[in-house]
Amino acid sequence: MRRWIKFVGLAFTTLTGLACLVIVAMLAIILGNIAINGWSILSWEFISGKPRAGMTEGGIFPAIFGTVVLVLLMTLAVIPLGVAAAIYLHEYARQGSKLVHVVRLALANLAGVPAIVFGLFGLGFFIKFVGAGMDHAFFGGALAFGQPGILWAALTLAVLTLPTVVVATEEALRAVPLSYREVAYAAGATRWQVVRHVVLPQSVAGILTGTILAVSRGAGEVAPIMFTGAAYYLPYLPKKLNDQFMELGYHIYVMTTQSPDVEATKPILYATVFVLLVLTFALNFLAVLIRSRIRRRLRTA
Amino acid sequence: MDRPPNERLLLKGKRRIIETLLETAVRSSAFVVIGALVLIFVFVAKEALPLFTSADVHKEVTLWTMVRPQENGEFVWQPVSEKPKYSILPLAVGTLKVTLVALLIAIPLAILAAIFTSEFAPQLLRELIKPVVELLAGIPSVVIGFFALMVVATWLQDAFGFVFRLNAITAGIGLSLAVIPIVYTVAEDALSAVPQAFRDASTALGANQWQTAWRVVLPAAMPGVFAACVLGFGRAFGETMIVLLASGNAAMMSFDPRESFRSFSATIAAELGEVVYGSPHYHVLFFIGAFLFVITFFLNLAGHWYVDRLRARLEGKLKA
Amino acid sequence: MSTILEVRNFSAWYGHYSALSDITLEVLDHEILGIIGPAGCGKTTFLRSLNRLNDLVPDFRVEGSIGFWGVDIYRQDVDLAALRRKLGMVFAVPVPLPGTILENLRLGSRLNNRKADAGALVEKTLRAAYLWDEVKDRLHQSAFALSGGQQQRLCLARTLMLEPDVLLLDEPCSGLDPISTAKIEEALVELKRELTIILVTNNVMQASRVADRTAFFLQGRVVEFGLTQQIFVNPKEKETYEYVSGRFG
Amino acid sequence: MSTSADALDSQKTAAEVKIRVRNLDAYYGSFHALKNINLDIPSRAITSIVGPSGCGKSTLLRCFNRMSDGIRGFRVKGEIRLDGGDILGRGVELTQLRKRVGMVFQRPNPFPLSVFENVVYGPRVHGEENSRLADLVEKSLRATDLWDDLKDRLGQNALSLSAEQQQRLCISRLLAVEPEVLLMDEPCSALDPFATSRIEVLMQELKQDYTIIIVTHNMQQASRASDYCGFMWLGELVEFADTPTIFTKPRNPRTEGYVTGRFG
Repeated sequence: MRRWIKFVGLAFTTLTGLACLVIVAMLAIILGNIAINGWSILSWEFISGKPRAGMTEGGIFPAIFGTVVLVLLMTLAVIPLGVAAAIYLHEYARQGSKLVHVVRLALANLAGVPAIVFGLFGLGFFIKFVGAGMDHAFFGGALAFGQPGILWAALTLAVLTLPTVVVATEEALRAVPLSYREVAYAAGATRWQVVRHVVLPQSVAGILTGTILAVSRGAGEVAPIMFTGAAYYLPYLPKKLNDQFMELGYHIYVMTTQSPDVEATKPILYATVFVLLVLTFALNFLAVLIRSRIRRRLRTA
Repeated sequence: MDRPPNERLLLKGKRRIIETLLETAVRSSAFVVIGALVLIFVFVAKEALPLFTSADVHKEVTLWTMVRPQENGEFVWQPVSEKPKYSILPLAVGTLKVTLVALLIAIPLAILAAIFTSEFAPQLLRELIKPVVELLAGIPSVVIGFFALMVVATWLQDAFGFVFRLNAITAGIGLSLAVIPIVYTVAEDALSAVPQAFRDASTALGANQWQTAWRVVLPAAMPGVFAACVLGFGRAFGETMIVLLASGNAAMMSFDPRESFRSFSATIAAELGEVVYGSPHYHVLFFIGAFLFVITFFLNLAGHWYVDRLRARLEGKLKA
Repeated sequence: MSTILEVRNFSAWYGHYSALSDITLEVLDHEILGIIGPAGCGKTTFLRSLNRLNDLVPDFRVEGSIGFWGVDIYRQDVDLAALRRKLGMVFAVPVPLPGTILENLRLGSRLNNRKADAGALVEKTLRAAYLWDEVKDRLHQSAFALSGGQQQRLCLARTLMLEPDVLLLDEPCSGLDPISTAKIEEALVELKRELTIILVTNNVMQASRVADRTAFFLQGRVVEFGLTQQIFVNPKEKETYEYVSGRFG
Repeated sequence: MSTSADALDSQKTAAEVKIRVRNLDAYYGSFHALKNINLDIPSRAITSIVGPSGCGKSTLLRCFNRMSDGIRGFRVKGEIRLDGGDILGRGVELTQLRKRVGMVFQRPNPFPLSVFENVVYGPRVHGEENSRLADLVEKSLRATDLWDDLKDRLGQNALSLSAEQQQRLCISRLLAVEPEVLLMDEPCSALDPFATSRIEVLMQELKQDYTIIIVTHNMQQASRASDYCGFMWLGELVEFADTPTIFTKPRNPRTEGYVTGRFG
């Protein structure tokens, strides 16, 4: 009996370990495959050049540029909003109140809305409603903002990443011990003073890391920008907020599905995927770097 | 020595303006969150509404014709043709087919891995596995789709000789990669939320680790694990890019996972770009979007409800 | 002596759980009031009701009134920040904030927007907390580098920086060694000249050593309240006798 | 001041020794939590261990069933013998050790399962046959005076019971695996005075059949409820003797200072 109990235990433990191994292997295979096939094609010309010959040759600079600008705009929009919402939820609101409950429910649901629905929303709300409204009010009906553009794409992505930013920020706020807040409140601090003098200095590292991670998730999303601003091919870089733009993820999708000659595009495609992965993971590394930097500063202080 | 009652010091005078301003700003940002969700539904539903109200649209398509067999008794999705056909059943079958395949792979893997991390793995390994899953979650879905299309499809075809290179199995494997992180994370949270006291009690009774995991921790965390499955389902159901790239995009009415298919989300992505603004086709696509929203909304509510239940159970507020 | 705090028919609940019921007592200016009772008897809840710190706890609700210099502190228009500066609090576990010793002390003066006499005040409060000699040369070191007993005295000093009228102490010596305990007790007896002290303690002997008057709490009620001498030597209630003689708790 | 191993070995003890501790040291990483502990725990008696928080009394208790084994950086040196058999060795089957040496925790920790499932958990884990389970449940619940209250609601979730009932259930759950030693880590700290005294009565009943070791911060509980008492201070066992001696004529001034409430 005792031997049987031991055997079943060992089998069960091994099974769970194997599951972990399979997941790790999946990740390794994907990253390995892309790195090996993508690295050999990578060159300065590829990174800095424009696509040529129906995108079977040339570089991807416009797509890189578009991605970076898109992510920056999105970050500018989402971080203040997300951090403020998290501070409200965690520091201001009375825990257990109806409003907090509803906001949390909304966040959880927002996080579960399919990316493609965000695309529809961006088209319906930002372009057809806000943009067209602006055109009507400021541009005398001429088409300016009532069409796909980088601003709308960035705002759509900002709504998509909002829940992740809030959750990441809240996690950082939660890491600040309750006793610190109690000390400050007991010393007669107002809510804002508690946030400003105690909570934020203690959690800024966590907030930065969390939000950058959240933003890197947004950087790779394609479905929301398909109808809100991304373009197949553009001979110029976006200069105004209502310009269309090329984007890496979308570029990958276009090349995979619309290429006249799949085999000819394949090496370029691999290299593009590689660049997109490097960009997303670079953001991750940046987050880790900032975190360790701030931690070190706090330790020496 | 007696200090006078100092009402003036104790009672609120004029509140500091900055304090009030900041509080208002912070509070309104919370309303933006609620507003965003409401606006999404309103603006997607608004564009779907003509399907129910507009006589022009009804000449071409109604809700009824979308689910009923067409003249020849078949179910066909062919919106761009001389006589557009809008049967959504092939899309429904395709979506369910790929979701099922993805969940069959993702749920066992993710839950077993979550058990391993929360119960058996030594600290060092645990800190290794979490970033791996985080990294997996960080891979853009278009990259997973690309990988499924370029690599997985070829491997599977070589190994099993599928007639259709792109099919529900290929797409399902790709999709499972997107589902694993969410199922894993939610399940792992639930397992870790089980108080150490339960594990201590079990260990002190002479149970070994797997008995503790299987008989105490897992039952205690069950609502959370169930929530993980529900949320995973929601994620698989709405995922776009992976399916768009690896499904073959043929709207066939077939339950065979080895055949090509097309899902709801991929249909929107593939067709909205070329559709005429305000046409019946345009409204139908928004209708599908609203449908996706509603389904995932309720799945999320359900998931959330189970997480609450888990909390109630662990706090002892739930009767057996 | 005059009454500084006047508690009338005060009850408190966490959700449906009744933590305090019908407490009535008054605190005199410049006394040390000891509050004793077994774990879960409501003594900490009572203390945290006096500076309304329990307002931070969701579902916390009160009835009755607490008058502070004649003003009911549960009135809607009370400025909580101002109230809490008048009633300073020290917690059971020492909670130094990350930062130097000086930064910890300045938390109070910063909140009061007062910088002028901060330096003099720092020395005064550190002396009052019996800590000056131990830290005067390392005010710029991290507060975490101090020992547990020193940290708790720093927390006491930090609270004194607010120049409060009342000092609320929540089992301030529960984790400390006998020497630190003795130092804190000595400090309290000195401080009594300048302010009023309410001392919640799980150590019955501590109350008998330092408190002028003592209240014995049991299951959310005041069982007995009177001069410390009388509570310990000649208690009126059977439960009081059983508790102070250590029959339970 | 702590008793040396040789002195203990040469000493003639009246009672039969259940657990023998020799030169025991324990570390959490670099923190020296237990310092050269020597101790004989008498069989079928209640031994209490008192001391201020952080003195190592819980750490010592957790050595007897090796509950701290899983903690990172935790190490022990020395010797603990249960009925003469070494329990710190590598080859010791922990599940069997813990079956013999059961533990009751500070906070009642029944599983979020039914009362019945809670009691039969241990026997099931040790491969007990299903046919015996119902008997075991009744026997164990009777031993803690829970049977009459709960016999009609064995299916109820254990977390909905009162704190005292939960703690009793935890003891029943333990008795169902038929242990020899009961370790109790401040078992009454979450209970009110009346429940506390009832649990103390229960302990007196149980000591007829079991060796009980109780860790408590409540001196009065130790003086009331235990036959032997050890006082710990900063990881050392300062003094160990029969309870009346510790409370009326302690040899060590630190013991005296603590039991009279000078600090703690």
